[in-house]
Amino acid sequence: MRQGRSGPLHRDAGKTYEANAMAEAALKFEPSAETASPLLAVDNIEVVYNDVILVLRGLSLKVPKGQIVALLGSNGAGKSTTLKAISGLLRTEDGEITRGDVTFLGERINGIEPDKIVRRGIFQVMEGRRIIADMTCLENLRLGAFTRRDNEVKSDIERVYEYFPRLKERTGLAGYLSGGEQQMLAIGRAVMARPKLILMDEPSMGLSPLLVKEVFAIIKKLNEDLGVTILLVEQNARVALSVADYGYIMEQGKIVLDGTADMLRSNEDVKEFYLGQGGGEERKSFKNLKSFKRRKRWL
Amino acid sequence: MAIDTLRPCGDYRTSYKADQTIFATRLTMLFCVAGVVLACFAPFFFSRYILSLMIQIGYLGIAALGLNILVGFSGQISVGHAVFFGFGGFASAFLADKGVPVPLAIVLAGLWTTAVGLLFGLPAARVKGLYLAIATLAAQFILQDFFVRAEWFTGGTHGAMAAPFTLFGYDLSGDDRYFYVVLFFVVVMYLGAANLMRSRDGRALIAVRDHYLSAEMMGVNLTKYRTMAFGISSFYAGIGGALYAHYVGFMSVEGLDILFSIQFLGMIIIGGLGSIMGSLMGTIFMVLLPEATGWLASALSGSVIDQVLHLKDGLTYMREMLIGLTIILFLIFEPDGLAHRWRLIKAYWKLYPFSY
Amino acid sequence: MALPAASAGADPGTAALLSIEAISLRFGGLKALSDVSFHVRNGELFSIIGPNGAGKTSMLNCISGRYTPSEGRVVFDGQDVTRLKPNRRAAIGIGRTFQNLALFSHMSVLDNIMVGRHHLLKNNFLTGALYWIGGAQKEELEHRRKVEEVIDFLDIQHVRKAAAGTLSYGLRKRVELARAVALEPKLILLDEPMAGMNLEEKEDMARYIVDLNEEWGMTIIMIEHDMGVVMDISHRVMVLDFGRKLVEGEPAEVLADPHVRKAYLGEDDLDEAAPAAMTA
Amino acid sequence: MQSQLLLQLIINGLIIGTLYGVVGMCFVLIYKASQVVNFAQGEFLLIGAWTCWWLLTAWNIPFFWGFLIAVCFMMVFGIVVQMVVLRPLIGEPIISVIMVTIGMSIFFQALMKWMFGTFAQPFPPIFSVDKVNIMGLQVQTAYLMSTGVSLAIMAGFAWFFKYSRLGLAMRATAFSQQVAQSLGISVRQVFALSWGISAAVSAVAGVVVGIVNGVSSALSYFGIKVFPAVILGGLDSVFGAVVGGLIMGLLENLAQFFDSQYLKWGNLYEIVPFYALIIILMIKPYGLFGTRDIERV
Amino acid sequence: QSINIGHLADYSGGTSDVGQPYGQAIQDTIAWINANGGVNGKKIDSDFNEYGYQVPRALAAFKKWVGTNKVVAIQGWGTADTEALVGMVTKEEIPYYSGSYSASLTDPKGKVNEKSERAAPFNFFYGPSYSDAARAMVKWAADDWKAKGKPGKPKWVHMGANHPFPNSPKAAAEAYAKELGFEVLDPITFALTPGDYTPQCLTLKQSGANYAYLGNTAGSNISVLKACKTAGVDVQFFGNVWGMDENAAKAAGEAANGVVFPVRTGVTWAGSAPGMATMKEISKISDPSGTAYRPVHYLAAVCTALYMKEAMEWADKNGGVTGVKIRDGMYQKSDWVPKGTEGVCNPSTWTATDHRPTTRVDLYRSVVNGATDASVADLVKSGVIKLEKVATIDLPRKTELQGW
Ligand SMILES: Nc1ncnc2c1ncn2[C@@H]1O[C@H](COP(=O)(O)OP(=O)(O)OP(=O)(O)O)[C@@H](O)[C@H]1O
Ligand SMILES: Nc1ncnc2c1ncn2[C@@H]1O[C@H](COP(=O)(O)OP(=O)(O)OP(=O)(O)O)[C@@H](O)[C@H]1O
Ligand SMILES: [Mg+2]
Ligand SMILES: [Mg+2]
Repeated sequence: MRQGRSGPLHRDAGKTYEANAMAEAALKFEPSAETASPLLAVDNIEVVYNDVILVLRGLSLKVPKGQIVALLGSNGAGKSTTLKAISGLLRTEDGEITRGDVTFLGERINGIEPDKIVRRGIFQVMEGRRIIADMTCLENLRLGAFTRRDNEVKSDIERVYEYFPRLKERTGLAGYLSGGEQQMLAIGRAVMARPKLILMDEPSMGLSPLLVKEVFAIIKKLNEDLGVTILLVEQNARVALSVADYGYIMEQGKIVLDGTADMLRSNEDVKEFYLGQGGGEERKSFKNLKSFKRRKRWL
Repeated sequence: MAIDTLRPCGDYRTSYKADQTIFATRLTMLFCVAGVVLACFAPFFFSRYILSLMIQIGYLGIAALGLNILVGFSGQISVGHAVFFGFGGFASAFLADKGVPVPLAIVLAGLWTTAVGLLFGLPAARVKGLYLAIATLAAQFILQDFFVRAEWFTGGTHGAMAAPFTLFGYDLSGDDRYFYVVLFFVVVMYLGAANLMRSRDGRALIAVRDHYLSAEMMGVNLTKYRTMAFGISSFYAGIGGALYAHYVGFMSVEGLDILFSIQFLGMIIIGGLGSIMGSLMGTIFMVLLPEATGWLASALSGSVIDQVLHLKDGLTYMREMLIGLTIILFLIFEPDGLAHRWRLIKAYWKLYPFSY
Repeated sequence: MALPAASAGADPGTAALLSIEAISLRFGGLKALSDVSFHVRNGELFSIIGPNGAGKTSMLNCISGRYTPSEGRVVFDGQDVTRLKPNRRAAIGIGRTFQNLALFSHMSVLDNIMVGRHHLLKNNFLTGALYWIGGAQKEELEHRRKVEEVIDFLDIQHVRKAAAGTLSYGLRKRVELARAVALEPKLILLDEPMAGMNLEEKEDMARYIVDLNEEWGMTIIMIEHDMGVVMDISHRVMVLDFGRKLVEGEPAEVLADPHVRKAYLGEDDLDEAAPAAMTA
Repeated sequence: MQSQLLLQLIINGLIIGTLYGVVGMCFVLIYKASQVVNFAQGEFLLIGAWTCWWLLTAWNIPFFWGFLIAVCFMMVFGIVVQMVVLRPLIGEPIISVIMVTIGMSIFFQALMKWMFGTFAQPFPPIFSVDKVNIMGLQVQTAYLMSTGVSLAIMAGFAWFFKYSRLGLAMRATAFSQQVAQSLGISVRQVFALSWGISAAVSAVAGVVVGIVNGVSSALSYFGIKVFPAVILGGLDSVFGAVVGGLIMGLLENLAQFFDSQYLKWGNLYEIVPFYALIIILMIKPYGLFGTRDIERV
Repeated sequence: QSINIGHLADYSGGTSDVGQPYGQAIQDTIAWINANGGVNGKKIDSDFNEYGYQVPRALAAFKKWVGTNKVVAIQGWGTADTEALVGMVTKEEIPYYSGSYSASLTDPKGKVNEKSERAAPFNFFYGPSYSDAARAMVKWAADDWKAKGKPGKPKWVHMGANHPFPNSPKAAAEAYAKELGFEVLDPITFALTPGDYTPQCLTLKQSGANYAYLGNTAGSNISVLKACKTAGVDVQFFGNVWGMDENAAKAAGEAANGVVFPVRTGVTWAGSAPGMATMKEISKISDPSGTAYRPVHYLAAVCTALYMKEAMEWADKNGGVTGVKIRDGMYQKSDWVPKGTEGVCNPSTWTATDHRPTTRVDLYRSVVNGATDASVADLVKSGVIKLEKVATIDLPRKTELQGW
């Protein structure tokens, strides 16, 4: 590849700061006791796209039952890939887990068809909403409950409408909903599925501030009311950490930092690079950024 | 990281010009040039049978490339390519009959076919996807019907004679000589397509395919490019058909049916949609497949297996089945076509011994 | 693309580059926009905010020609463009990015950006196919140079040969911006350019947008939900709600508007409504 | 005399039209679930027809049972084909899958010729009266049977897609296999189901055409004939397929009328449907009842 | 030492219903020749090529034969491949025996009259050309009309697809029909594939035609016959040589009753003639049990192959088995009947200026009485299906009628 000014994604191996590496070591947290019997455990997985592109390089994480775990990281770090590896949707994109295990409720689930994984209780809210454009909202919601055979579907639909009253008014095709409305619908679908674990890929993307708050409140509520465990991928680290119990930070296909939400929130690097509280508590203005910023890298 | 970004170490481009070449690497270019040079010597080494297969690959390959421009690059499926191929053949035969020198007739036939293609491409302004595909099915039947009716043009159901290819009085119609004619056209047409795809209009075609809404807002006139794709595609089909006509010396409606159109589709899908060299690879595959199964069948006939199982006629059917089966298996294992596999192999070797 | 003189940038000019005159847009029974008017001055960085489904994207679509308003006029650069086809609008200087990525996913990043220059290029299928003969090569290379400037500016050198579809979300957004910039538009429309980005990337993106506005002299209309960004970099803000214009004005005064708080930011948020609000 | 001819042609058009409609539905079914146009549809008809023929002639099974077994066999056959051939292709480019169906058509065409020979074979006499008079038109009993069966099948499909859970799942799968899977829909099952039903319904059509014209490989051309009908109605509309079929049947017959009485053009009946197709698509790019793509940016 | 020939056959394509028995017969005959002394002791080595009725594949086979196998003759097949190869076989000087009997192949010099389009000096076939057969049927129709003593002008209509094969004899038959006082109606088109042809039949009925010529191959003819029977059309149908045979009669059932069509051999498989012994022996090559019923095309193909064999024998004795010599061998005899086929292969004559093997046409009528749900062999044995000879028409061998 041509050598050029390096962007945030592809850094030259030589630029690793040793000092950082040492600081890192100090930052590692002891795994909490709860993770002993997690609902979901991802153990040292390696994921390859198209047989040649290595994206995840030995990633491990644990999601304890009943918790909200946040997975943070920059663009292209492989967050979505991680979720897809768990839900099995990877293979529909020519991706493959070449090493490592994903265990859910003590059973190995990698290699299982995605629909069977859903039946086992893992539901992914995909990046970019992916609602079914040529169906109505109601039909989309009903499909969310596809794997269910009980007769509480109706009341759950009402519950979704309670969460997102706006959806009830939209009777047309879901494809014509605005971006935010589609996001609500996507989350609503997850509610309908009543899974044990929801994998959420950037639920706040494209939502207005008010709705972001609402959505996260609902996520919290889902977690508290229904006891759903949630693995949350988010760019909006501040909000994510405010609802999460535990957090992981990943870079270039690896976990570089993890800890309880509180610990992460008080970590200086996280503060600077994910929460935007460089140095002091005051947020920097977007207007006056220097062209040459220092970039924090853990790798 | 996309596979396309892989480039061997030490291959630094120092100017934009060097970076905008048709060939991804110097090696690829060497391969292609060497291939053409080697091909020049083919008539000295190969039997007429092999040569005729190569000629067939040549003219079908040109037409297939045209279809790939339409289907692979601009994303509009056509199931009527054979009639444009046929139109080129008839037009060239017609023009040559009227006294136009054959080389010129071939080119004019291409242009004439372009005009017809543009006409049948008009629905593309409004109709999309499979709906458009079936609209091209209409072109298939309407033109087929036209061929048998337009006696003045095609000789009606009798068909038309096509004059042999001569250039400045030299007769270039035997396999060993006509081979060079076809080779010349193949090189020119393939270079043309490669150039097109790296310049403005080619990019616009692909843009329309990938995301026509945003293409439009980037200033690309959808109607123009959708229709134009039909024109260009027909031009290639026309040239291919004209080459065919002067090779065989005769042109008839028979054989220009939907099965032939579907074979063209087979070529580009197997070769790889949206790949220029893939069109040629797919053509090679589709031309050689029946031959190869034929060899297999004749090798089998009379063999022990044959005697034990009393295959006899079964063998000919098994051969057809094998053709079908090969297509099926091929696509199951290589749904993105030969060109894709080729790219992966290249990527693999570049990264060797680090396979990831 | 030669860097424009600095004089073009900095403070917003006074002439209206774009005037939206009483636009309404209907989809069947739904009124996505009702009677919205506003003006965007030359050199201005104008933001549109509003709850989801308020009609922000629809407004951009009316400007860029994807939708034709049922009533009202769109005047750009003194010309009524209400019924102009989108590709013509691109040619007269309106570029845009999309809320849901709309890259040409199988093309390389370079080619994606080159498509942005479509209307600036002159070679056609004939000269293109001949390439070396008809001057197409020369032209392509000239424009390639300009594209490289954009690539440099947006820091995407390392992926210029990658197929756009394989990039990560954030990079794709940046490539989209590059493609719009390559168009050399007078007005650039950005639909949630920072959605799905982390802080660091938002900072980068904000810097690009500010640079485009200040140094390249482009007029910008931006839709964005990140209040921090909107407050910091825009000159003026308009709020849409249920297809209607709620308020329009300086960022600070808009933010202080109680209706805006209620409809958009959430009432309880008074404490966080300081510039740092809702920033990730 | 002329008006009598016209009337008869219209009746015939309607009867043949329903047959087109049924075959059209087979396309729609597979298309709805997988966005694949099955080019081997004609061969499905053929296999169904041969199976029934074989049961009737080699085993002397009464028609009703032979017919039923053939339909069930085709259901299984469709599912097996789907499992063996199409399952590995889930998630691959649609066009490759379409090409695979073309490969299948080549394969089965040859296989059928090998198994049953190249000659057309007649069905043994099935109905005690082989034709019925409808307003002066003599109609084959088999066509009447097909019209009846078709109408029943059509009604069933309409219900299926509108109300059943699986119908919804099928539509979701058609929209995006990835999304469907993420919702817990087994794309394999949906495909198996649609191919199974489609093949079974094809068998019905195949047997009817076989009874009327004898069974031979050429019967598979019926598959291509219904393309325009399906497109006319809208690829993803069951109702559209039926209407498209009826229109095509009528058009062919009316074209024949005008051609023979006035125009003397020759084979108008063969190409008029295609002219009509282009005109209708220019006015309604998604056929008469097809849903238009949602295009939002 | 062996003689190389090529053999194109269609077992899997659009004309496989007749292509299969025809091709089988060629293979059987060659095997039989080889087993019985060959061509003056030389074996015929035939390269069999099943081309599925696809021109490109025929083309490839041809190139292989001229380039690699150095064949001296080709047993070809359909209209499409034959027409496409006319120029090439002429150039390569390889006799080409086709299953296509288009009259345009009968003019070796080209332009014998203004209607003959081109020269085909190396094309041969056995049997009356499509045009002559059709003329014979017109003649028969005229006689029939007279015999029945019906008033007025009889009406003739050509039916078939607008394609080279069905159209080949159209002009000839219509011209002749006009000459004999027929009213010639507008042709009725129907495709080459089976389908619903009720509309065509209703039109036919309404047009009041008395004699209808079906130009297509069997598959679609069956559909028309059946549809017309249902519609109650009362017309005398004629079939092309490839349009009617025992299998088609079986498939069409009683709808095929009464169809008149040309048969190229003196007898059918059920008939008896001295030459039938040879035929049965040849048939045993692929059917050792000797029970198979062979349709008319089988016999015709055997004759075709045997003419080629005897021409080769002449060539062998007169300077070597080359394409040109084989062609010359074809010109050596008149009223030629291959040895051992007496009463089966009809006397034929080829000359350097006229490749019409014969202008005498045997017309048969297919008789079907009863259900046809048994094997053809049984049906013929039980008399449910019969092919009765109805007339032998001798057409004048005029140059004006050659080549179209
Ligand atoms: N289908 C694919 N084929 C090839 N490469 C892919 C594919 N999908 C993702 N990648 C690559 O894998 C890497 C990780 O992508 P992923 O989508 O998981 O990132 P992410 O962390 O979710 O980023 P974002 O925050 O932008 O969504 C990226 O470099 C991307 O280019
Ligand atoms: N093509 C269309 N057909 C029907 N309704 C539409 C169409 N486009 C938009 N709408 C409707 O118009 C309203 C405004 O949509 P728009 O996309 O402009 O919202 P937005 O302000 O961009 O919201 P968001 O912030 O969620 O993206 C929505 O209710 C949407 O459902
Ligand atoms: Mg992601
Ligand atoms: Mg929007």
